[in-house]
Amino acid sequence: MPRNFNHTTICTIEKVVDETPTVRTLVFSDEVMSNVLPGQFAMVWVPGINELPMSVMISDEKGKAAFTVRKHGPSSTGLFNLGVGEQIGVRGPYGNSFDLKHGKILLVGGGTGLVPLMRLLTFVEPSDDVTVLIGAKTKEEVFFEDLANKLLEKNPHKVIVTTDDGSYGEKGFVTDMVEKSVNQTTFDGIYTCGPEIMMHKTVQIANSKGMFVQASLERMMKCGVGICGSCCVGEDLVCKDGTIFSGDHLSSNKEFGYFYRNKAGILEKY
Amino acid sequence: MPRNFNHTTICTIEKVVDETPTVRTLVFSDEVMSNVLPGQFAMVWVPGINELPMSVMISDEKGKAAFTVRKHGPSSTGLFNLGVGEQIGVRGPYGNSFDLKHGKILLVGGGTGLVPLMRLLTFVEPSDDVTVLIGAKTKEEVFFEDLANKLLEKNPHKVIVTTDDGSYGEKGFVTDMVEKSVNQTTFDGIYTCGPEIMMHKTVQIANSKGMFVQASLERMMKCGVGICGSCCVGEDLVCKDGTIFSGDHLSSNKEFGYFYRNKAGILEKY
Amino acid sequence: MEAKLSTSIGPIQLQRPVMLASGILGISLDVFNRLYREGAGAVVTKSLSKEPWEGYPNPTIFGVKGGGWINAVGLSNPGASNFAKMIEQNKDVPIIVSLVGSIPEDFEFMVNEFSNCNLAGFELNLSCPHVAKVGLEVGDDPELVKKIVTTVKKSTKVPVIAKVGLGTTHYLDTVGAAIDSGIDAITAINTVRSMAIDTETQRPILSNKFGGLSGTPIKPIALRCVFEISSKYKIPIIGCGGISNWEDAVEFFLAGASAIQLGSAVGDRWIEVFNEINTGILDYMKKKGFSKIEEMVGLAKKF
Amino acid sequence: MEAKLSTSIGPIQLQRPVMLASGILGISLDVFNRLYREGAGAVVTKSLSKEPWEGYPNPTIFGVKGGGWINAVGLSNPGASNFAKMIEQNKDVPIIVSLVGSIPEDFEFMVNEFSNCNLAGFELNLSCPHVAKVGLEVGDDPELVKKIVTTVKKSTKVPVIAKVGLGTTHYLDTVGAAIDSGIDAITAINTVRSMAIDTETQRPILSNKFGGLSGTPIKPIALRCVFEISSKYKIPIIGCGGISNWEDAVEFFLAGASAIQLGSAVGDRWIEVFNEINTGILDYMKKKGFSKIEEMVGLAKKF
Ligand SMILES: Cc1cc2nc3c(=O)[nH]c(=O)nc-3n(C[C@H](O)[C@H](O)[C@H](O)COP(=O)(O)OP(=O)(O)OC[C@H]3O[C@@H](n4cnc5c(N)ncnc54)[C@H](O)[C@@H]3O)c2cc1C
Ligand SMILES: Cc1cc2nc3c(=O)[nH]c(=O)nc-3n(C[C@H](O)[C@H](O)[C@H](O)COP(=O)(O)OP(=O)(O)OC[C@H]3O[C@@H](n4cnc5c(N)ncnc54)[C@H](O)[C@@H]3O)c2cc1C
Ligand SMILES: Cc1cc2nc3c(=O)[nH]c(=O)nc-3n(C[C@H](O)[C@H](O)[C@H](O)COP(=O)(O)O)c2cc1C
Ligand SMILES: Cc1cc2nc3c(=O)[nH]c(=O)nc-3n(C[C@H](O)[C@H](O)[C@H](O)COP(=O)(O)O)c2cc1C
Ligand code: FES
Ligand code: FES
Repeated sequence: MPRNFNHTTICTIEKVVDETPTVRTLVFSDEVMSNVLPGQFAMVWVPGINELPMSVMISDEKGKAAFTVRKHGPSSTGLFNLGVGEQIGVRGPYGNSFDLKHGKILLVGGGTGLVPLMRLLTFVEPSDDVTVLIGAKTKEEVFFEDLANKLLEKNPHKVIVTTDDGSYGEKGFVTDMVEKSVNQTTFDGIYTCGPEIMMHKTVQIANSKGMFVQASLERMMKCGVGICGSCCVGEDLVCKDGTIFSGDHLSSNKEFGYFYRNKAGILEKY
Repeated sequence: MPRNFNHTTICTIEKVVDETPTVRTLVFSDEVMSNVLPGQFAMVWVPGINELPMSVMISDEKGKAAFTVRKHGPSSTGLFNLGVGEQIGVRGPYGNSFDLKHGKILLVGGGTGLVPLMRLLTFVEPSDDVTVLIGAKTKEEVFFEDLANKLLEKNPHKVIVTTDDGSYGEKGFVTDMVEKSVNQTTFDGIYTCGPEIMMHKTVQIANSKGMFVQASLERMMKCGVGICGSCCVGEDLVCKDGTIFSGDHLSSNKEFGYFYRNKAGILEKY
Repeated sequence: MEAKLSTSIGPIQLQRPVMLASGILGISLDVFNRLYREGAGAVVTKSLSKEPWEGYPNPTIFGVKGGGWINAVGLSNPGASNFAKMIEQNKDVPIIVSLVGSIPEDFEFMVNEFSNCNLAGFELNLSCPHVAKVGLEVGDDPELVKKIVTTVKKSTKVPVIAKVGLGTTHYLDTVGAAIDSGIDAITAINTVRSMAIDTETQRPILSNKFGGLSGTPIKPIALRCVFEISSKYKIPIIGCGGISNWEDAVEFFLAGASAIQLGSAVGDRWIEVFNEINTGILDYMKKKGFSKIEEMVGLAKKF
Repeated sequence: MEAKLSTSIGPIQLQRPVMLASGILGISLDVFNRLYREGAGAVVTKSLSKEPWEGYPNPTIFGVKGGGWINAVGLSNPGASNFAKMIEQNKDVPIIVSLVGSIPEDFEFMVNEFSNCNLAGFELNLSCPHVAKVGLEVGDDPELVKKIVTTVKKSTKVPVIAKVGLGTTHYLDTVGAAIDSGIDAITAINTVRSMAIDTETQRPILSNKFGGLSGTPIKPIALRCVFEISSKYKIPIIGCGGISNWEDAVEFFLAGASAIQLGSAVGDRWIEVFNEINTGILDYMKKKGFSKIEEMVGLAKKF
């Protein structure tokens, strides 16, 4: 029987990499997941614990993929705690993907929001001039800086880290750096993934400059396939219409940047 | 949704040809049925009446197929009585197909058993030397003689009709003519379809001469797909293992030529 | 001859016969507006309870290898009162509010919460197969069904539909009880209680173990129920279960349904599916010479 | 470690856990011999009645567009007495004779007809969903089930299995009634009552209108039933319904079945399917370190 992408496929964790004290990358073999488009996600079953939406992380080995997870509530902690040889279930890939422009590119990521951006970097052309902005609270939460530099080895590029407390890289919010960058350079494409406030600000800045921008949204997800409705934001369903939306579309969405729905589906303020 | 061959597809009868007072050919358009292998059959739904197994008859028009039905009990009479514009359902094609040898070929058919043989004729190569024996009770039951001649136009060939009462062609049983033919010629392949007694005799004759022979069997069929068991003959299921069986296989089948099962599945003598 | 897609389900008039089923994308007015604009004749909300419910932990749904879905979302919902507030602004969309509860008082309370809303109907969920004390556990008790329907009918002038499914008693008795108590229409069917086990980890996949099967696998079962209900009772029926194209929809009309609902097909084919099916039905009607949906309803029963 | 496919279903010992389901190719001893040779652990006959039955006119079966089959063969069969004569010569094959009837006396008569046959068991069909007065109409009446099982158990020393399905009462009550009356094992489930309508001719496709759904669509439902039965009762279970590969088979073992039956898969994949599934199960057992089927049975219940 051909693989049904909506049925969970069991994968065994082959390698665990500590990125920071609270972020780990779990590597596994799976042809389908190794070939997803940048921005696509999977529903990841942690048997006995929960199932979470996770962006699919790249791996440097062929036929492999990974998840980079931040330990947070019980579900993500369950995934975080898995060791080599333990099993997870994956279904998907789901969602659309970034529409990569060429020329001058700006990537703005925070935390595990960097995951889809790393995959996006594997799609740039050698002539693209790429700036990556990585935002973190503090030095020990910074990760993927080296990876970004390595992936951009052959490109004209800059990888700039900002920390809120100034313990590493530039001090300040990453969105301050976005502001600065767009004032200096006209970007052909801006791509952002991370905390919604950061994405909202980035989209506002880009929109005000008339630059092409896309953000990858996060919402509570039960099904991942456009059935349950839990991921709605305004009239959009993040899992199916997104997760990636363009700046012009987002500018007319009343909920983006302000509201999300909790597990019961009640609208709450960010 | 791609066509499910096991679900009935509705077709409209476009032409009706009277072959004899009790045999008619009903032509309809259907890409799948027009391309079946020689010997394959369909389950034909006559809405409100019954569903019958029918060999798929050729049509001279591309994309079309036909059924040639003899009016017998209520089901076949129901099909026989349909006119142009009326609808039938077809599912299939089902069953295996003749393994056509090349060189000297003998076809032995009786009644609507000629249907799969006519399709087989469309597969002969110009160099094949083909003899067609058509058996009938009496002159007015003879059909497909002209068609056979036409299909073999480019081949060295003979079409010989026998009638039990001698009212047309050679007088006698068609199996007498089989006997005669195999004594004169060493055939590379013998193919028979029609009344079981005729096929049984033909297979016996061919086997005794060590010539390759295949017969297309008929049994009560409910499902056509190897589920219901109604078509069993010995340990073979006609719909799935057949309908076409080779002479050597048939020689070890205790029921072929002697027994069949009625609608309740009780073994009866021919 | 002109063919029209409008239909009536007893007192409910719809411009188009293809509705959104309960629990599918059904928690936001913005989404309802979009679905209506994109072809849905009406939308049924997620089943609402007296209090907000978080539902079960994930996994709550997954695709069955052989087709279809199994879900045990656990009726997560924002609660009737929150929801009523949200849809008070509704003007255009025929919204049918689905309600779930255990006793007549639950339903009475919830119906009253919606008194300021512009609704096309209520749908009583008597058939969710995977949450204790509500849904099927109510539907399986025809006496309780009578009490609930009677109470709800007394509390509102809005048309009331009962949604039934396959439980542990005869669903036709549940239908009968609802009809005796004045129900306006029946939706048939809900998901069918099911499960799946992962052979690698050797455990049930859903956090709730059991869930409801939806999608193409249940179509033949749902169609049978619609045919049985329409053969036994004179009551408007909304067909639901495994409908994924116009042909399925027409089968349900021929079996006796006056409208149909789409659930899983929305996920499988996305929101375009409403207009695809509307168009398919219309083409079929033109080809066969029907001018109204009504003319098709129940035709297969004459054989 | 060595892994073995042998299994026991209460008093029934089988070399292989994959059986042929009733009604599938089940009318000829020659075919039984072939199936046994090709990997079936046991064969269940077509359900036999006191008198020969012709069954319904065609169409009696067809493939559902979305997958699976709907059949209403109408229990055509040569009758118990004719059949008993045919299988008197059986030596090797574990044959389980399926019986269908309306009253205890029907079953008693038939059981006695087989007194000269070498049988592995009887299976009482309490669950055919499309023939009046037998099958589900019997299974839906737990009191009648008690009488029938008690009578049959008194009439024979051969193990007796009850085959249940989804009817209009709770199948778990039917299971309970059968267990109370001394049944040796349960087969779950039969086909699920369904229908299909042709939109071109606007009529039901099967001559009987209603039929039973089998094949992949019903697997999640059947699995749920096996899990429910094994959770509620201590009784050997044979899983049946939509099994088409070794993974499905293992799911049923994990849910609590000691053996499984194949129906539709035989048509879909032909007779090779028995050995394909046997081999798949064996490979799985080796990989997971199971030496006996028994060790897997019901493992999913511990979560
Ligand atoms: C498309 C997408 C991609 C994601 N990619 C990553 C990633 O690569 N790395 C990473 O660490 N996290 C990612 N997340 C967030 C992740 O799914 C969890 O939400 C997050 O880890 C918090 O989980 P928790 O442990 O607090 O959940 P718990 O508090 O244990 O919550 C239980 C349930 O709620 C769900 N949930 C809670 N918050 C959210 C939320 N904001 N969005 C969606 N579901 C939620 C969880 O999935 C889980 O099913 C992604 C989310 C989305 C929607
Ligand atoms: C593979 C195959 C191909 C056939 N091809 C043709 C053909 O091209 N033209 C043609 O005229 N006939 C053909 N037949 C025979 C045809 O299916 C009917 O059996 C025959 O027409 C007699 O039908 P009836 O009207 O007497 O059926 P009724 O007496 O009305 O019987 C009702 C049912 O019994 C079935 N039935 C009765 N006898 C047989 C039988 N011997 N074999 C199978 N089913 C039976 C019918 O299909 C029908 O479902 C074929 C049969 C098979 C098995
Ligand atoms: C994820 C999901 C959630 C559902 N939630 C509800 C619900 O809250 N109330 C309800 O009555 N039915 C609910 N259903 C059942 C659907 O409304 C519908 O009856 C069922 O899915 C069959 O239709 P389908 O095959 O078109 O999906 C839900 C179904 C799914 C798949
Ligand atoms: C054509 C057909 C005939 C059947 N006849 C019987 C029968 O006589 N007795 C019975 O108990 N079950 C009968 N069944 C039900 C099967 O034994 C089995 O329970 C059902 O098909 C589900 O299994 P499957 O999904 O593997 O086919 C029949 C099924 C089919 C498809
Ligand atoms: S997660 Fe269910 S609709 Fe998006
Ligand atoms: S016709 Fe049913 S098995 Fe051959």
